[in-house]
Amino acid sequence: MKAAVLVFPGINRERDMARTLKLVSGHEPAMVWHAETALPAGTDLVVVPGGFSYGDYLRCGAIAARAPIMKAVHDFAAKGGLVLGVCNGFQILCESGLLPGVLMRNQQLKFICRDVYLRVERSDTPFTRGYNAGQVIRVPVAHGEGNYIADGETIARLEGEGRVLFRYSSPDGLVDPNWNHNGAINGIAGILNDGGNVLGMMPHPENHVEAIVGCTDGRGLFAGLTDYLGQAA
Amino acid sequence: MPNTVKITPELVAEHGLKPDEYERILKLIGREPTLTELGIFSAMWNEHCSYKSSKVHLRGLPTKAPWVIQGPGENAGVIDIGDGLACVFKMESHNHPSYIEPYQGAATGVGGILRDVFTMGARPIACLNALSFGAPSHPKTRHLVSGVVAGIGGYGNSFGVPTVGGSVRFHSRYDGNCLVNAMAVGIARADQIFYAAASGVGMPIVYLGSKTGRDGIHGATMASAEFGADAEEKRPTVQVGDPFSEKLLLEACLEIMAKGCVIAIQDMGAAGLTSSATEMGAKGDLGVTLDLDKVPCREEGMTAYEMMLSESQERMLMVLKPEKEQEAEAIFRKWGLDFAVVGETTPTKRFVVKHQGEVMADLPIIELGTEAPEYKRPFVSLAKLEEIEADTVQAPVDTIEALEKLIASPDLCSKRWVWEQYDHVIGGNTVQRPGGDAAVVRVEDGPKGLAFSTDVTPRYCEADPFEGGKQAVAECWRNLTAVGAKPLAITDNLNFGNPEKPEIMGQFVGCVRGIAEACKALDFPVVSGNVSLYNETHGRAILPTPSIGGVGLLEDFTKSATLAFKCEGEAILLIGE
Amino acid sequence: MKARVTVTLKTGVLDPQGKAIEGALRSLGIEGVASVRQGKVFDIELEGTADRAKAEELLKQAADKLLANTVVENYSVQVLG
Amino acid sequence: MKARVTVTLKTGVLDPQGKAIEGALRSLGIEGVASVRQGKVFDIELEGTADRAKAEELLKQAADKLLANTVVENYSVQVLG
Ligand SMILES: Nc1ncnc2c1ncn2[C@@H]1O[C@H](COP(=O)(O)OP(=O)(O)O)[C@@H](O)[C@H]1O
Repeated sequence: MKAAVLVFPGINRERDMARTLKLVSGHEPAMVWHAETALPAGTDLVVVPGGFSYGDYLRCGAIAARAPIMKAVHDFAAKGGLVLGVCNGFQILCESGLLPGVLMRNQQLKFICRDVYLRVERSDTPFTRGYNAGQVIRVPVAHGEGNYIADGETIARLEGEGRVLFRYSSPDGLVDPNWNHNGAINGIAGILNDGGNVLGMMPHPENHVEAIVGCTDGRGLFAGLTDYLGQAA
Repeated sequence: MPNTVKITPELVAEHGLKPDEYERILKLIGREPTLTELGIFSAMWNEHCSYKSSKVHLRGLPTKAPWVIQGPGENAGVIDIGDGLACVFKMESHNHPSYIEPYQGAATGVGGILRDVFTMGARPIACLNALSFGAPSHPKTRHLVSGVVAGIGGYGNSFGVPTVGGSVRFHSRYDGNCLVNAMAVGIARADQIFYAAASGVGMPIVYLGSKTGRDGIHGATMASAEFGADAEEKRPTVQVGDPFSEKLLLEACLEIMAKGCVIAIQDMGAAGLTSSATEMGAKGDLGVTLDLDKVPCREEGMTAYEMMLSESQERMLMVLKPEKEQEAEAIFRKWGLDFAVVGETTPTKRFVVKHQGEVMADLPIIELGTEAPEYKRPFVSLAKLEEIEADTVQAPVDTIEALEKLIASPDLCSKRWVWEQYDHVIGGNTVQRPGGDAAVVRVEDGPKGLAFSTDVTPRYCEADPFEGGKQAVAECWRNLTAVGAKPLAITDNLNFGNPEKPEIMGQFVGCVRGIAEACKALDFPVVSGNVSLYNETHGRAILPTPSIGGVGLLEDFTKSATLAFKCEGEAILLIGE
Repeated sequence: MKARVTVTLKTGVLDPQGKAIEGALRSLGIEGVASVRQGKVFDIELEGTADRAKAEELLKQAADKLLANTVVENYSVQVLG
Repeated sequence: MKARVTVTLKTGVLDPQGKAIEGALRSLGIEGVASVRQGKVFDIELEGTADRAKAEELLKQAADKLLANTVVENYSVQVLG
């Protein structure tokens, strides 16, 4: 796996992400500065990590989405390259047009950091092949603006095409408002683009890869990606 | 503001200086000060910067142990945790600003303490806080709680440090004066700690970070003045925090430190340029000349007086190795931060401030600190409350009801509402999250871990200051040992009322002596701290609240113990008396 | 030259902040508020140029490229002179 | 009745958002922007009452009590009818 982790000013989970990629795949990712105009040669996975790029000023992810490196990410995605955006990364991908919709303030208007349960909707994607469809995983969220919305038509398409990969649920997989901690439509926690190669998600699987500091439910995502890219190579 | 303003007794009083303190200034410099100089004295000689009421007593605290690398007196304390690593930590109050503007007050409090830690070359790995609010039923409490908690989260979450623990209490004695004590902890290489003392003559003094505005002018003086009824009208300029800039400042500072560019560095906290520049000079036994025309300003027409007293956040002062100046500048520009050479070190031991071709201040730099007034304020110990024999007290309610009442009480109920607003997992090293006895954070890739806890029980301190001080330290020690850590050192944040009242001074002295006694007995030195006095409204003081922030070490973080019962049928042991 | 760009949410887009403010106003005893929608204003100082048309053009560009997310937001531009 | 409350930062109060936006506009190649200050608007729908003065009174109350943080912000109220 040759992963590239993008670094924007104000991003702060890039170290967490890099450590996890290294831990699970065995390969050190490249850290790519926002002002660069090209990705390192041979990159097979671009990761947009979490944090507060540009302080989340204006709108979350808005300023980062317009950074020079994002043009290269668009080109990479257009050719089918895999892109993973987590938390602020998800917001950046939406703002840049790589994913539809918007992440609004959490329903209760507060930043929330807690473990949540996610139902994995499909296992036949490069991102979720490390899980079983319907499996419930526990991972932390830490965000103030993760309330996913899009217009009715977009939601219908996402649902119809099976592009919702993760949904907030109860520990036994029930999708219900009580377990939807931020008010996202249909409990959406993570979505794919129409090409199936760009994933954006609010929760932090990279923070749940070691039993001793939480749990290992986030590992499947990175293990699946490593496996997929290993086979492709 | 011209340099020719006549210094009247009213002006002196407005600067919070007593007539005899002003006499001291006249004697020291042999002439009437300029307005800028008066401002500089007011900033340096107020309680907040000079510790004039508390210093004599703080000397009684034990500050040494073989593992202490740096005790009180620098931006933060430093202890050795082995493997070539050091733990850097400190706690500081932002009480008055938080009462006036809870979100920004708390946010800038967190920002300030984080700067104290990374100024020393450490990457912050955890934040904690100790919060005291008025009665839950008081009309202002809800607003203060939600603002302060959101502010702490807003700053720490964006900056990217996990907030892993703390405490929240409610009592009517904090109705008009909440307490916001923030603690930050960082990790550095033990042989790469950075200090404030400048060295070498003719070295460039560099200004870094955000631009200077008219924020919090008189803020440092405000932090030492008792609140009157008009506090809400006289709203001073509030400092606004910018965690984004601070995050950039962190990365830029650590980068130039790693490149070996830095001789000395000092955070611009309260009394901004004034205290940072004089401290760097005085500690290095050197003079400093500042050219204010070079200071990056956010607003037009700022006077020397305003620049010297501004409390704008996210700023630092540094002495650079001259040959590394360009390299350092390039790094700062890369991070989009201001960088300006604003002065140099001199052999004269004078603090000279120039603006638009005029000398606005010319003061003896060492004496500015050492000649600050120091008071041995009179203190009395209030008669101790009579001891009550336990058997003579009738249970007012039955046990179950009492238990329910206790669990539901604001002080003892779950604080999840608070700590869920703090990102406590960022970094991927939080081994024990909020909710236990102490937080545990893995050190880099392990196997070591650090444990943190903040503690104090103000009603004990009021009932018996000496015993209360001891108890706060002991409780902190117990919380650290309960997770399996060896307690190493503490930082303290001493919050009290008006020290000019002998009974308040008595509380202060008693608590400090108690803390000292416990720390000595436990070999648990104090390596940093902060004093916040004049926490009073309408003449009514807060409960004496000496917050203790403790740090302990686990040789193997995977062996830390948690408080949850693990399975059915296990024996429960009670240890201790 | 001074200008103001006002950015508001499109009709039909859910506004959690507005909703929460509605509720908060009610609980503060302020009666008669049927609905609240929150938006943003940007007060922009432009350098030189007294050419209003050009200024407006510039501001529209700024709004399209950055200030508004036109997926969910509308904007309006006002040159105040 | 429709109304708008506009909340802006007081002069001299640091506006980190405005500063970041300035930088972003510049790096997007939008030239000529000297400064940006960000504020908020609240578009408020009032029930019944055609009494403008009363409406204004109500909105001022709402701004003082909730919409603006008068320590650092100013506000203005506009009844649009
Ligand atoms: N302000 C706070 N910030 C973070 N964590 C907090 C805060 N207040 C309380 N906590 C956490 O909640 C838990 C219980 O706190 P507290 O009621 O003070 O218990 P204790 O008396 O055992 O210290 C602790 O783990 C503490 O870290």
